Amino acid sequence: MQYQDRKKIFSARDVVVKFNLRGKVLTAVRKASLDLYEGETLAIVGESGSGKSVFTKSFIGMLDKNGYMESGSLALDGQEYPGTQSEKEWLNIRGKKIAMVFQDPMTSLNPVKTVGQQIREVITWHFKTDKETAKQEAIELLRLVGIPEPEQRYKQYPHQFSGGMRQRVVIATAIACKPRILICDEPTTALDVTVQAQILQLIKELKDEFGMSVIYITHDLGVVAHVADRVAVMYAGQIIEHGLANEIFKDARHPYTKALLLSLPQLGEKGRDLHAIKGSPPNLYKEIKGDAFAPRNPEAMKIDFLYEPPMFQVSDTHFAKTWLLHAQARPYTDALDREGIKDTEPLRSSRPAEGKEPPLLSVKNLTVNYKLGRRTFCAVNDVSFDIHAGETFSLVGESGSGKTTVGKAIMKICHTNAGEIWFQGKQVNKKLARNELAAYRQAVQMIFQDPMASLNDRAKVEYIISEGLYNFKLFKKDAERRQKVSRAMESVGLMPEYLTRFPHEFSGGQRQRIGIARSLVVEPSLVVADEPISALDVSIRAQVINLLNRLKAEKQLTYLFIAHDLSVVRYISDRIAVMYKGRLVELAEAEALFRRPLHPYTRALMDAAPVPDPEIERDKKVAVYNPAAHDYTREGPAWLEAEPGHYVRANRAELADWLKITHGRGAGV
Amino acid sequence: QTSYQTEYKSTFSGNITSMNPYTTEALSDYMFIANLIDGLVETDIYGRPVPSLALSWESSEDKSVWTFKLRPDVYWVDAEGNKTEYQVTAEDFVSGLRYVADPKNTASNFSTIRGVIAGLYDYYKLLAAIDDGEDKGMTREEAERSFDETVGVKALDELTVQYTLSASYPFFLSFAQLDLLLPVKQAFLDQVGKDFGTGRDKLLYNGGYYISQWDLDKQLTFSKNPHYWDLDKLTLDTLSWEYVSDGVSRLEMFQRGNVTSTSLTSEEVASIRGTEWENYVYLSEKTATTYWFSFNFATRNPEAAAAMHNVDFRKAVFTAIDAVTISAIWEPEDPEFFTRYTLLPENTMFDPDGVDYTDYPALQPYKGQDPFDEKAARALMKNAVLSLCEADGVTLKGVEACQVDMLPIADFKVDGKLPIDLVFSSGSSETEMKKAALVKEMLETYLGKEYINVILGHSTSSFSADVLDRGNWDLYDDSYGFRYADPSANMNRLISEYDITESSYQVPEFDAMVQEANSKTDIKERYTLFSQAEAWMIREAYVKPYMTGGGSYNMTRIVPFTEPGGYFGMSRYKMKGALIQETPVTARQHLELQQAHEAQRALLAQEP
Amino acid sequence: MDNYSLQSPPFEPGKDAVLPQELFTRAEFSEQAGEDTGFTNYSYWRSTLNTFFKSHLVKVIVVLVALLVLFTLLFPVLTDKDPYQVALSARKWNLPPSAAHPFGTDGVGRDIWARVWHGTRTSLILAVAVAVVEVGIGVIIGAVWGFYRKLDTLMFAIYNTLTNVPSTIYLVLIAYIMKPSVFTIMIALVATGWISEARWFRSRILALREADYNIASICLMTPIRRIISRNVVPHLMSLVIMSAALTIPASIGSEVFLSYIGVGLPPDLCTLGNLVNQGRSAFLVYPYQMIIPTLILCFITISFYVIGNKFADASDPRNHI
Amino acid sequence: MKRYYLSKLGQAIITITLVVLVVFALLRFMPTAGYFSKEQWKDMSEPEKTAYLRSLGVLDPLLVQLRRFVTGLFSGDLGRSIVMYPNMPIASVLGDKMAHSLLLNLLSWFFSALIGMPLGLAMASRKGGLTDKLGTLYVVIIRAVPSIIIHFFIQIYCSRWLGLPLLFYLEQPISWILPILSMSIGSIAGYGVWLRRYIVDEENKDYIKFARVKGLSQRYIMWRHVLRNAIVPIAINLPADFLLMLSGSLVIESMYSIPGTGGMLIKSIKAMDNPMVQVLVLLYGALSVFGVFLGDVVVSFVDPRIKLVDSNG
Ligand SMILES: Nc1ncnc2c1ncn2[C@@H]1O[C@H](COP(=O)(O)OP(=O)(O)OP(=O)(O)O)[C@@H](O)[C@H]1O
Ligand SMILES: Nc1ncnc2c1ncn2[C@@H]1O[C@H](COP(=O)(O)OP(=O)(O)OP(=O)(O)O)[C@@H](O)[C@H]1O
Ligand SMILES: [Mg+2]
Ligand SMILES: [Mg+2]
Repeated sequence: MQYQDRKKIFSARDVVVKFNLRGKVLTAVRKASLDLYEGETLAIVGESGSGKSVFTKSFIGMLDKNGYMESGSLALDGQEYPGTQSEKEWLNIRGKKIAMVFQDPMTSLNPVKTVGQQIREVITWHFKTDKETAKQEAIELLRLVGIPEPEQRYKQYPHQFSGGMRQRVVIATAIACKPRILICDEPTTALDVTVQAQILQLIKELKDEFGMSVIYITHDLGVVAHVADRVAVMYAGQIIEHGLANEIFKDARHPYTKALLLSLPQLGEKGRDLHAIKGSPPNLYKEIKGDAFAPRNPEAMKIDFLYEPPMFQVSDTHFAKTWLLHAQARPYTDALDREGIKDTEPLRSSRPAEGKEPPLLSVKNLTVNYKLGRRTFCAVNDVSFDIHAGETFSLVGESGSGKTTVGKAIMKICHTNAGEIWFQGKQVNKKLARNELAAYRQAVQMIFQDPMASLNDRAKVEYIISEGLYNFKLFKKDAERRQKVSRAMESVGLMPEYLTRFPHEFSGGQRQRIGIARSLVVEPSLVVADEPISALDVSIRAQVINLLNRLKAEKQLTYLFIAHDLSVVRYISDRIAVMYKGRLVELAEAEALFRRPLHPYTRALMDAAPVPDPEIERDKKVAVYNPAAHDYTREGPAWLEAEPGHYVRANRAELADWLKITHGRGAGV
Repeated sequence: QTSYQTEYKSTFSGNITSMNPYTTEALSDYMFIANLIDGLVETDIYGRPVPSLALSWESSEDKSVWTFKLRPDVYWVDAEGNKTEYQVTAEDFVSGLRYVADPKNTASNFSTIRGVIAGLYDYYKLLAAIDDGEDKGMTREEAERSFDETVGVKALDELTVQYTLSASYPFFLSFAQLDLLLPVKQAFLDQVGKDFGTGRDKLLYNGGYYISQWDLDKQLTFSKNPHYWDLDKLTLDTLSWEYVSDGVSRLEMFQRGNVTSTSLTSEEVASIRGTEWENYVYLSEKTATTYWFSFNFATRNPEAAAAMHNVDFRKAVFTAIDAVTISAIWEPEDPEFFTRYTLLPENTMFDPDGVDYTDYPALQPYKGQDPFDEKAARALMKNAVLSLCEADGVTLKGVEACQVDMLPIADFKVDGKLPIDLVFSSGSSETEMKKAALVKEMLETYLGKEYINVILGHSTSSFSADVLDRGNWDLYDDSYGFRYADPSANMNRLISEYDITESSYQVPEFDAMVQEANSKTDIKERYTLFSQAEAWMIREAYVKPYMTGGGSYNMTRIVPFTEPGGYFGMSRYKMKGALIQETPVTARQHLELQQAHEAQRALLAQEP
Repeated sequence: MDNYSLQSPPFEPGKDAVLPQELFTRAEFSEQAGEDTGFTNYSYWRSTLNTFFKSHLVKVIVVLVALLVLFTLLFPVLTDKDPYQVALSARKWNLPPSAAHPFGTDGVGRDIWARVWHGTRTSLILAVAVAVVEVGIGVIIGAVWGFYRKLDTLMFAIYNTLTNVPSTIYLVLIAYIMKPSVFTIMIALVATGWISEARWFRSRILALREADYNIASICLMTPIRRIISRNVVPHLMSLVIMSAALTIPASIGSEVFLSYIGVGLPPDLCTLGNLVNQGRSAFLVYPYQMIIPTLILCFITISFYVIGNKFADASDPRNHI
Repeated sequence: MKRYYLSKLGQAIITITLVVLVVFALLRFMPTAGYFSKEQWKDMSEPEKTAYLRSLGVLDPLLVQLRRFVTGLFSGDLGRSIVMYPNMPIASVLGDKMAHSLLLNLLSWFFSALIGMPLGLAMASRKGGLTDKLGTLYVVIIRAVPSIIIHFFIQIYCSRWLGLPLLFYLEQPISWILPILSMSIGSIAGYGVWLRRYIVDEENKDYIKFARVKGLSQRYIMWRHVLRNAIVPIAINLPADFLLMLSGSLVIESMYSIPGTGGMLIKSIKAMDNPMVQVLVLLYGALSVFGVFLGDVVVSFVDPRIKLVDSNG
């Protein structure tokens, strides 16, 4: 279909949104423009803080009280409506014409009203339908979004629904008035990959059924590939490039888009650094001159620092805002093309010496129970694995499967109810003498998920990094400590001058690097990294992954890497264990696992993980893992070795079946 | 003729603790009891004893046995004003005393009569000892049964009651008006038990009124007893009291006509100055209560202890206290009004010749003579210092430096040198604190800061616990009511042994004088000896009387001198005969009536 | 990064199509600059103070309070007027304000000007001491309580008992055991107040305790003591200041109440509570005896209340981005 | 559920027992001399003093006293007052007084909710506006100025300007106005400021934003979504507030001479009326503990999320 032929139903022009914040003015959206065509799904991608949410919120007057749309125009069906309407006028647009779904389904519903009431009220409000009819419509909507037994569910409260179900309810509410446009603001970020796939599917179906246009906001390029007809890339409050999904993924023009795609770990080659984007996203308080991305772009031209580029047209549907497309930049781009994409550096391999030495860490039949009121909840159930010195061992699984708990148990910051943990031939999950504990603590360190939460904001970076040195008395003279600290800073790519700053003066990626420096300065041998990149912006994930890989080689580290994102895991790990509801279901060499995933849960997980390629994603069907499908009546499951080094939790019968199904199956990527 | 109102309206503050006639504490309680229950004798408007439930009485030659003939056909009434089956009999008076004599019943004021009625105190102590678990060779029941033989009260017949006293008491009639000698019906007492007096139906009435309404801490109403023996004299139909806790509103209530009379603080008087209300303010009569200062000879403060035994020091302190200025706290306009420099009150006791006790020659140098003298005080102080100090003139003889613990009211160091530290203890009401501040200032200014340093100790919770029980004072300000018409009422309480001031002094001379005075039955002789003893006490500076009690600014609608008069007993609280006029009594009217009344009384006093 | 001068005009597409070719060459790349784009020189305290002092009301109040505090603290040095100096002549009692006695004299001729400032001084010292001690104890105990779950049973028993026993009981008892004094009343107020503060801080600390940076410190074997002092308490500093500021009017209020019921304070001591209550009885005739201390008292309480609340607003991390 | 109630009840009983024991022990520290007035202390001889103390029951050993108190309680006898209302049964004294306190408190509670809630609502919905500013000024003054002073001025001036009675009379409803006004003036501010705070908190929540996105009007959202949630934290305290009304108000009741329970505790402590203190402490303790418990129950009705399970702090 020709895109130009489609009807344009919405357009935003030169929108500028500012916020008053504690006396300063912050420009969140800087002259962003956007068109939306009938029946399409437009994905807006961009990292955190780039203004995606603010931009789209301004379409329906939902800016926070301290924000205002300074200039720009909005038009729906060719009819312009000013962005600064009275609350009353917005009511005609919201819900009825443009609906929105937020990121967190846990907080989007009023906890004290039934789900049914909350859907019904939209219908009665907008169409003045009588209650009974509205109720029927609401039940119908619940059925439509795939909620079983909608009549019963209608009467229930939000807390009785799971996250995915709640997001379905939210979507049902949003589409209750059959809006023209549905804005989905990262509707799946808070959900598991497997659930995410289902929600994406649902949105696709509903779009077709209702003939809506969808604006889909995300920072996950994989998701984009899955849902989007067209993609707009946002950076520092501007749309810097937009075009059809294929055009963006295959023919990106803006250096930021290009770099972003290159840095995806899915594209990474084991044993080589990822393509990383340097630096960190700009601070919106400051005036941004020229191309906002220029300071981070090693190939930036002088003009990028000077003038803001205009939007250049690449094709009928593809536009990019970069000077590289200017006619005069031809010589420069040609030169760049000749250079080609520079290959990244190879990593020094530190593959462990296989099997000979005893494992560095050995977890045997670990069980951890939590008390929830009077019930006990088994977060980790009979988990065993070994980690050998020098390897990267990954633990994957959906949220709540107990990965973090395993990590914490190893770190000795959580109790263990049964099982043993051995480290370097000593059992550690028992009361240790002070010096033993100190030795263990020094040898095993942790890297945390959320860089915002893992640094103490009230201490200087110097203290934060020195903390371990003080506690383990790793220096003789203070000068020695200072030297160690500076070296740690340098090793994570930060300047020693930053030592006197406080953590809040750093961006997320920098903070994560400080966290890494803090752990590594005490020279541990095992590092537990609990989702160290999942809270980071897409543009800086690669930095951190590279850093972790490089440090591992340099310092002969062993990693226990916890993640829920298979794409990263595949790139980084030597061996992978898959966890489901507190149990290990599969464990194998990374490549072996991807080549031949056996357990249906592993397979579902792999299927669900979105791949940044529209062609693959477009007609992907997602298999849902159904734990009830196992037939354990005759024989209970056991930890079986399917192939050498490849373990799976199954009974013999089903294992045989799985081996048949997966025979010769290639990896999805 | 002027028409009079028939309702008396008043207020009360604090809680009415009980209507048990024997355990009353506060003056307001007397007000209630007096109108509910009659005793043997009452007083007329001039304060002279007249028959009440006793129609007549006689005493033995030595005034130690008194026999009262009761009025017949008087019945107890209940809380609805109905006559009960119970007649008032002689046995009721015996029951009353029996009740009082039982330590379990904790009659207040027991001390007033414990020594008067023969055998009473021994009986009390016997029961108390048994309660304490001491072995007295008998059970409590047996001991109780001994009452009739051992205690000096007897029902000779149904309407004759006889009191046998421990000694000669020519003034026993003023005892006969006391709450402790009120009658009670034993049968009723047995029936209500512990509840006696705790509710309006937990009491029987034989007085002018019965309690017709009693809302705890809010409202109390008395209605006229239709079966009262002296019904004609009851001018008022109802007496009512309302709970008011704040002084400010009471004046306002009077102005709005919500109360019949009120007292005013000097500030309130100032606030109505210039308004019509000013005309109604008069100073009420002084009472028989006297305020005095005294020392604590058993103090733990060694400096004060040493100084106190020096008579010059005591005199110096007492001479430096300016009573006129102190009473200005209450009455800034006419402070002299309240001063009194004798221990016993004037205008209360007259010898058969009509001579006032305080006019006896021994008291001449003191009555009406303000002893305050700045110069003399200073001179006395210097004298005292000379004999108290070592040659260096600052070190006190025989006094070691030490820490004096008078917690919770004071805690300080003494150095054994001048100035002498002296703890003045007082309560924490506003006026008491003002007074204390003044006394401190006076002593330090007039005697010199180099000689004396007054430490103020204010008791905030319980004076008995904070000060008296622990002996936490050097100097304090004390007051006594006067309970019956004889100097012994106060003098007996001042002897070394009795030591009512808790002063721990030894005054054998005084003791001897009092003992001698007590032995006289002739009034003139008694008065002469007592007045000499009193003069000795004042001269030796053991006590310093300085102010009268009572006497406050008042406004009232009650026509003055229509109620029973007198200084003692319950009668003066009776509302019998009171006339209440529409408009408040003006000061002028009050003055005129007062003069007329006094003239009349003087006239009556002349009568044989 | 500023290789190019700022004077150059902004580019407007279309206006002039040809740009200097020189601009289309590679610019020097500095990793440092890339890192620095994200730099904010935000500081929590600076930002808090900036917002706090943004309001003119706050500026005025802070200045006035500072002056008042300074004046009352220095008062005994500035003047030799004795607040306890009684006049032995009744004519000098209850004088209205005049040159000699700016606020008049009271019922026994004491100078109200001197009394009021001494009273303010005592009350302020008392209130500040109570605030500091109470909040101090609250933070420390709250921190320990928050970190040691085992203390819960004990501490909740103490909490329930203390909050359910009317504080008057302690006050009366303390008054029996100790001499009524500023110190006594401080002990009494602290004795009843610390537990609520501790509980409040405990709940804050529970939220902070599970923070990743504390877990990181545990992994690095930082002793609990140092975790509390370096990680936790600094985060509570703004709350500490706020609750101290809010405790001040509360303590002054308690002092007025306690002197109303006549417990704890030496009744002849100059404090605002005593002055107000003494002035109350004379209010109808000599209104100034009550109004002057009342005004000062209200000024202090309102000021600290406003300061506390504004500070709470300014320091609330939710208002910081 | 039943288990939950029982365990809560058990905790409550333990707390109250502890409180009563502590108070009981504390009271026995008081010097017995405090039972005598200055006059009594001087007039009474030793045997009289002893007899007096014995009659008050304070000479018995601690355990005997405790047993007497406890057995009395279990047989439904609260005992008799010893000092304040000698020999009067405490139950009947308190019964009368509580009726008064309850009447006035109920009215003032009604009145303050009636004014305070709309005030909070108005302040929250016009946040930053004039209503909000005036409301805040009011709250600041009420919160910061000691209540005694405020009550004092209300009594003096309002009674004069409005010509209202100075004291409270049960029969004259017009005389209830000032005490109720005094009682409400603080709680109006309380309700106002808390409701405002809760509303503002709620308004920042995602589900309110989502409701706005649905196109519902501000008004509708306020009434159907925000209020319902903002009431929850207020509802928690309602039962406790309600029950503690029985304890009256010291200052106001004394100013207007209301024969309520206000100040009973303080007075009886100062008077050392031990049986009275014990009963009051027991009562107030029980009321507040029970109030908290009822609060949980009430909230479990208002808020469907809350199922009554154990939670501490
Ligand atoms: N109410 C507000 N007040 C001040 N600044 C705000 C406000 N809301 C958003 N901002 C700022 O605007 C910028 C853009 O925010 P926005 O939420 O649109 O980012 P986003 O691209 O949606 O990021 P994310 O992926 O984290 O949702 C951010 O820097 C943010 O700090
Ligand atoms: N302190 C705790 N008390 C009670 N339950 C807990 C506690 N910590 C974790 N859990 C529960 O244990 C289960 C496993 O938690 P864990 O954090 O290990 O999961 P996870 O796999 O790391 O999930 P995620 O990907 O969300 O981090 C979850 O259901 C969680 O709710
Ligand atoms: Mg967003
Ligand atoms: Mg986790």
